[in-house]
Amino acid sequence: MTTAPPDRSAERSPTTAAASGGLSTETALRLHDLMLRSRVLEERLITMYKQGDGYFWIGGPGEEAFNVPLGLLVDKGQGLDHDYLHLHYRSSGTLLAMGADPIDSLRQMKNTASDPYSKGRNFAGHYSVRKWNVAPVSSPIEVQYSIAIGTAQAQTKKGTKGITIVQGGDAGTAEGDFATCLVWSSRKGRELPILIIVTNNKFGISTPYEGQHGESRIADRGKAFGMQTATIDGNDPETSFHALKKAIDYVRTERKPYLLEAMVSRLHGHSSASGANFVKDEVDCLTRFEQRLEEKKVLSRAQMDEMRAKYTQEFLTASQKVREEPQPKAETIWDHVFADKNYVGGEN
Amino acid sequence: MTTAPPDRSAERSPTTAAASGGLSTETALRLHDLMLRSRVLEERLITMYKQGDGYFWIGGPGEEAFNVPLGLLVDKGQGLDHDYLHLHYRSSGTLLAMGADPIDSLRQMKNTASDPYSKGRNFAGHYSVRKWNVAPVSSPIEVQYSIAIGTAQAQTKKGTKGITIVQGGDAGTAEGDFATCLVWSSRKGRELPILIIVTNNKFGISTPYEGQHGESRIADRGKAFGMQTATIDGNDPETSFHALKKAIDYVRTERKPYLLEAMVSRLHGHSSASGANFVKDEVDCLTRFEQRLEEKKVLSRAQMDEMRAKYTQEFLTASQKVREEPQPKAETIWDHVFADKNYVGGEN
Amino acid sequence: MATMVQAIRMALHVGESKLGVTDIFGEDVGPPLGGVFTATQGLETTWNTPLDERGIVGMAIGLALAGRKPVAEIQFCDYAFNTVDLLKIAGNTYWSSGGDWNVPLVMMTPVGAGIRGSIYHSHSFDAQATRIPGWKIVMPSNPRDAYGLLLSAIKDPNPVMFLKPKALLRAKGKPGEEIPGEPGDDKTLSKMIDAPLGDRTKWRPEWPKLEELYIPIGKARIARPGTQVTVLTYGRNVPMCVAAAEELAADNIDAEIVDLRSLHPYDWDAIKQSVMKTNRVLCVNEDTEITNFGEHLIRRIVEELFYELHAPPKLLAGAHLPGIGLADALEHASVPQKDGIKRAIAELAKHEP
Amino acid sequence: MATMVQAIRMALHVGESKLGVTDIFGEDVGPPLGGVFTATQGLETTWNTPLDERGIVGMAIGLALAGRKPVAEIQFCDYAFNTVDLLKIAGNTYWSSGGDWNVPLVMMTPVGAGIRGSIYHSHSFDAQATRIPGWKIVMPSNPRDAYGLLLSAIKDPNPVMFLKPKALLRAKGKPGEEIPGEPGDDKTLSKMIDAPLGDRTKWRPEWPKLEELYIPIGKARIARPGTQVTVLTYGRNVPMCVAAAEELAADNIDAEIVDLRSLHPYDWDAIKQSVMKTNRVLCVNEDTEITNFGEHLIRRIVEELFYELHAPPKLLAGAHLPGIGLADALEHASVPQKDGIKRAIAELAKHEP
Ligand SMILES: Cc1ncc(C[n+]2csc(CCOP(=O)(O)OP(=O)(O)O)c2C)c(N)n1
Ligand SMILES: Cc1ncc(C[n+]2csc(CCOP(=O)(O)OP(=O)(O)O)c2C)c(N)n1
Ligand SMILES: [Mg+2]
Ligand SMILES: [Mg+2]
Repeated sequence: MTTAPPDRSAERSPTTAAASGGLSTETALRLHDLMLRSRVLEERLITMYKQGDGYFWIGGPGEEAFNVPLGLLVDKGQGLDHDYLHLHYRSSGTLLAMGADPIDSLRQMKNTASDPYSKGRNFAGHYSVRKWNVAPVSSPIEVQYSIAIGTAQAQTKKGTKGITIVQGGDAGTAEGDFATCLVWSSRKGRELPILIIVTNNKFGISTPYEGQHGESRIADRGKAFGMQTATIDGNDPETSFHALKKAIDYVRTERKPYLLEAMVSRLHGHSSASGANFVKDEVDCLTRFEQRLEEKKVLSRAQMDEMRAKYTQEFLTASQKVREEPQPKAETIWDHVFADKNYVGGEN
Repeated sequence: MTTAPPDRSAERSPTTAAASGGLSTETALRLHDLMLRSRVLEERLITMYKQGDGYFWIGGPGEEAFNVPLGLLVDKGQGLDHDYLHLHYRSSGTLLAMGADPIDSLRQMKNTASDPYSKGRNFAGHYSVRKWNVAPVSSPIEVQYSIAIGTAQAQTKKGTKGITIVQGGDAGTAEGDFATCLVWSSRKGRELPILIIVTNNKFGISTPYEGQHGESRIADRGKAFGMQTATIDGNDPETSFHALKKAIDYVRTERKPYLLEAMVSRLHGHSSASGANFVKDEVDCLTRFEQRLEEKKVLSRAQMDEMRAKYTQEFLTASQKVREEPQPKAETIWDHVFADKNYVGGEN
Repeated sequence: MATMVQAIRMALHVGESKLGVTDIFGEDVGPPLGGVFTATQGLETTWNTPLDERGIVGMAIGLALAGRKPVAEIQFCDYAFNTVDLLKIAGNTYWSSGGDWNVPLVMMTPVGAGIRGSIYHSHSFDAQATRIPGWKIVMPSNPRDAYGLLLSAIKDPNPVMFLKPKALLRAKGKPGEEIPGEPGDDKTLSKMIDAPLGDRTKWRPEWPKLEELYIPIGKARIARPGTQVTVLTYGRNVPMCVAAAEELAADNIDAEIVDLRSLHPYDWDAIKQSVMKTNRVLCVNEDTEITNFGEHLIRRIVEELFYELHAPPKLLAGAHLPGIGLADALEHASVPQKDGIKRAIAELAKHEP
Repeated sequence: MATMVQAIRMALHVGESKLGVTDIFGEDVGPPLGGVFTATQGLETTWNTPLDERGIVGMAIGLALAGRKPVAEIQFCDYAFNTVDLLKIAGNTYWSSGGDWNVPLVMMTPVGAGIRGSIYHSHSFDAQATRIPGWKIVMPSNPRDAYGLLLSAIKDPNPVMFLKPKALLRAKGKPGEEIPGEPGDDKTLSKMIDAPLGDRTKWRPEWPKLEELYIPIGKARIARPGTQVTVLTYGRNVPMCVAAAEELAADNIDAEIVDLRSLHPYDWDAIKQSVMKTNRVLCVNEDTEITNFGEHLIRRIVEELFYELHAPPKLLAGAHLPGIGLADALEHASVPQKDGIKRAIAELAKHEP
């Protein structure tokens, strides 16, 4: 299965009439397609887990309305002239929107040798794509916020238009690394071009947001540092698209930090450790968006059902393929302990 | 040399007329006496270092106008009903105001076996007084902010009137531990009775405040967490006294955090590592206060000179005594690795 | 018979109802979850912390200084490596203050591989822990020891680290390893103290009448007596080594399995006695093999018992790699497995000096 | 002859002027101070960071990922223990990403005792460092090695830790240990590259015409050849061991001092060769003695060279204590000193198998 990278011209200059709020029909369709695809991908991953085709699932169902626009708006590419992404383990929507092949997610789920993100070493959702500046997702919460300042600093020094984007959950903001990111990115006269995203699903595993936070809004923590901040409904793709566009444009142009908090849902609980079953009492961004598209007659229910069936079949087939792919060999544990070349420095 | 603990009744009910701004004459005299004493003590410690009677000096000359009032206002005692203090290495003013015997500071400087704070193990200014709830000062910057939440939590649970006070420098607020303190102490419905102090001398060793901070005021960082905050002139004993009283009363009564930033001076540089020489271009709180006392005719220059001479002589004599006291024996390194009793739990 | 996680829960119950434990806390430790491994379900003094390990350790130190008796959990030891400085402070405060402030806290954290936990749920912590002076460190290999070591940890006036072997948490004790007071029947116990699925807001556990049992810190246990090879191990590797030894018994190889239980202080007398008897030593643990605690044991053994040794002492430990990979073959190749242990014991037994 | 700190400064100058070093940073690393030990005075790419070690290590990783070549300093290794998780990430990123992202950074930090640094300026970091797979670790014992190892560290595409033995930073090289290109005369060099006291805003260093010199990572150096006892050591203990050996030569005891220089990877061939020759081994380092890197060396030696040994191998290391006390007697009793080293060598040499 190879998927052509999404055509991105539409999103950059929305020419057609607004089909769903302020989005062009093309953009709305593109968003829907990718949201649906990532939802179905996550469902396939969960099924694989439940059927014993993987040891652990964690992922992003419920964050698609935010993560897909993010993937579309990123300046994708390799090196300082493009955007760096320091994501968390719920970012499949972003990756698919950037053009990742979904079968590779299945490979990581099944920990095959062909898993391009970690060679069967890491859990599902732990992406790493150097050619697109997607830094390795690492399980420890929040460390990406301390690391992201480094790619942003590199971009400042070189004076590129590239920016750095870092993303993580709400509970994780209690770690000192979140504060590190705020402190280092806002130093007066030394501001960093970094978009700091918090995807707030109001939970850290089992622990509710309430009772753990003195801030009414996490985004408020940026204010003392003189940062632009916003808290948005991340369940709305339109809102997300525009808010992200605004924030990214600001960071790209002003070369200063922006703290964006997106309220999102956690539709299958924290991970397979908590069962991974669908949670009914949260807003489902996809359902809501599909309703709107139907109302606005952009897509019919039947069309959407058909798309879903198609993707479901596509990923089922892919998972069957992946099941046949070889597992990594024991002796491969010794591969990649030390690099012999400076790949990130341009050697090959 | 034994020094009676200072009489504290005066400060609690300022009855006499304001001698220096809003302070009673008694309080003003008490503050001056202690500020002078701690200044002369620090000068003695520096001299000891320069004469080879110690390996390293760090201390608080320039913070007396703030630290002395703090020591006077603390509810001193042992256990949850009293205040816990988590100080830094510039706190001799606070300790003297609480009634510490200055000779003990000389002992720690000279790392004698008689050093009651660390038995010749730790640097000067690293106080530890369990009977007064003064937690051990530890060299690593900012960790006291992560530890202080624990004594505050214990006080909340027991429902005492005791509060926790934590203090550190400006540069150290960049460590995640400062954020930890803000996060944990402000959780809605679970606020902690903690006075969070930042003594801002606008330096971290050689690194100026400017260029390292996005916040205009460090105290602003409390605002997002719904905290009461203030930034004050910590070089003014009157301002400090009232601001501390207000903050302590608030925390004691409301059982909620308060973030207080005090602008202070660093009169002998960072430590002996930077020479420990007097720095002329900073405000000297003692000089300023003495001028005011002279103007208000509370004390004459001659009286103050005499006091200074007396303390200078007293500490010189003390240092000569300390020089004769034995050094710790090699085999004592094995003492106090493990406790055999739960001293903090009340065993004896 | 109780599982190890039930044993821990019961010990914590005894701790908070009889031994003065005041705060049991960590990420997801309080209701509704009661811990990612259910170790803290149904207890009275549990609470959920912010997601901040530094805060958790700092909170524990502060509570301890204030004379309370905290039991803090780090959800996985893999996430304790940003707190090493604070752990060092917990371990040095009594010493640094010249005996002024002791720090009576318990920190517990799941360790080790065996559940396909991939890079960040497979770490060991024994080597790191033994590098932090001022701590006592224990690690049970069965429910009864877990119970008795945890009670001793709670009673101790010093910081004690209680390492929970993840892969054994759901394992039951063997006959003779009962916890005094636990009901004989597993189902009964489960009904009494395991939280139900679904809504738990009204559920309360019914605790069995438990007796106190103290496994002394610093005392090893002979998990299997033997005469030919001494195996020094702990935690998850204990049952593995015992199984290996049982299988080797068929080949007339008779290994003694010493379950250290305490890593610091460790039971040098027991080690010495066993080595003097067998003259051959194998150390088995899961941590990475460079600067590994088993290397300390071997160093001390060669320094003090060199001429007792009839074969070069051997270490079987985790591969010196940046992580443990997810796929079966990767995890297997990264930490000791029964077959490798058998081979190592057999080689030692057969070694001709 | 240059001191070690001058050697480091010159290596960093070569790094930023010829080898692509883009950022040299840490607390007080930039102007006006140029580092608490003056190691970064007068350089072009230095800057002062916030007081936040986690930020420093994170920044270094991020810069490295972005293809830059950072040299990050942790002011004292005593303050690196809150970053162990991030150091582990620097070490595991290449492996975890299946070879996607290498992390070419250098971290440097002063280590060890010897300056009456008390509890928090006396720590060693070698044991901790060798427990973090994916890093290369070097530690020089003289200015020339410092220069050559730092250049190799800068060239390496992996994270490299450069441990600076604090007590040797002001020590000069011995004849034969010149840095290629340094002026023969100390005063000339000092005038050229040491920042003046007082106002430095207008000062610029005048760098000597330095040649590149690469001491390969993984290669030991025989600091003193000998035949009777092998001493495996590094950093501050090297000159101490050499001095001990020289004094013992008078008693006809002939020790070989092996300066490992690289702790990971270490030079097993050199170790083996020396041990095969002398049949007696002493490991000397300052870190605390439980779960110590010297114990790894001893473990490997007994596993592979047991029958070559004519005496029990010995470790001389730091006392297993929560800290190093300030008073002379306390510091002396806590880490190896020349006399103790002499005694240990002599005992080994005289040991009758
Ligand atoms: C440093 C660290 N501590 C603990 C964990 C275990 N853990 C995994 S996810 C999680 C909750 C994260 O909550 P949040 O940051 O809100 O992100 P979410 O999963 O809700 O998107 C925890 C505690 C971890 N992975 N890393
Ligand atoms: C964790 C840690 N990092 C670095 C140091 C070294 N150090 C000692 S004091 C200091 C500067 C502290 O500045 P600030 O917090 O403003 O306090 P001040 O000394 O100015 O009162 C530094 C970097 C340390 N002691 N601890
Ligand atoms: Mg969340
Ligand atoms: Mg300061």
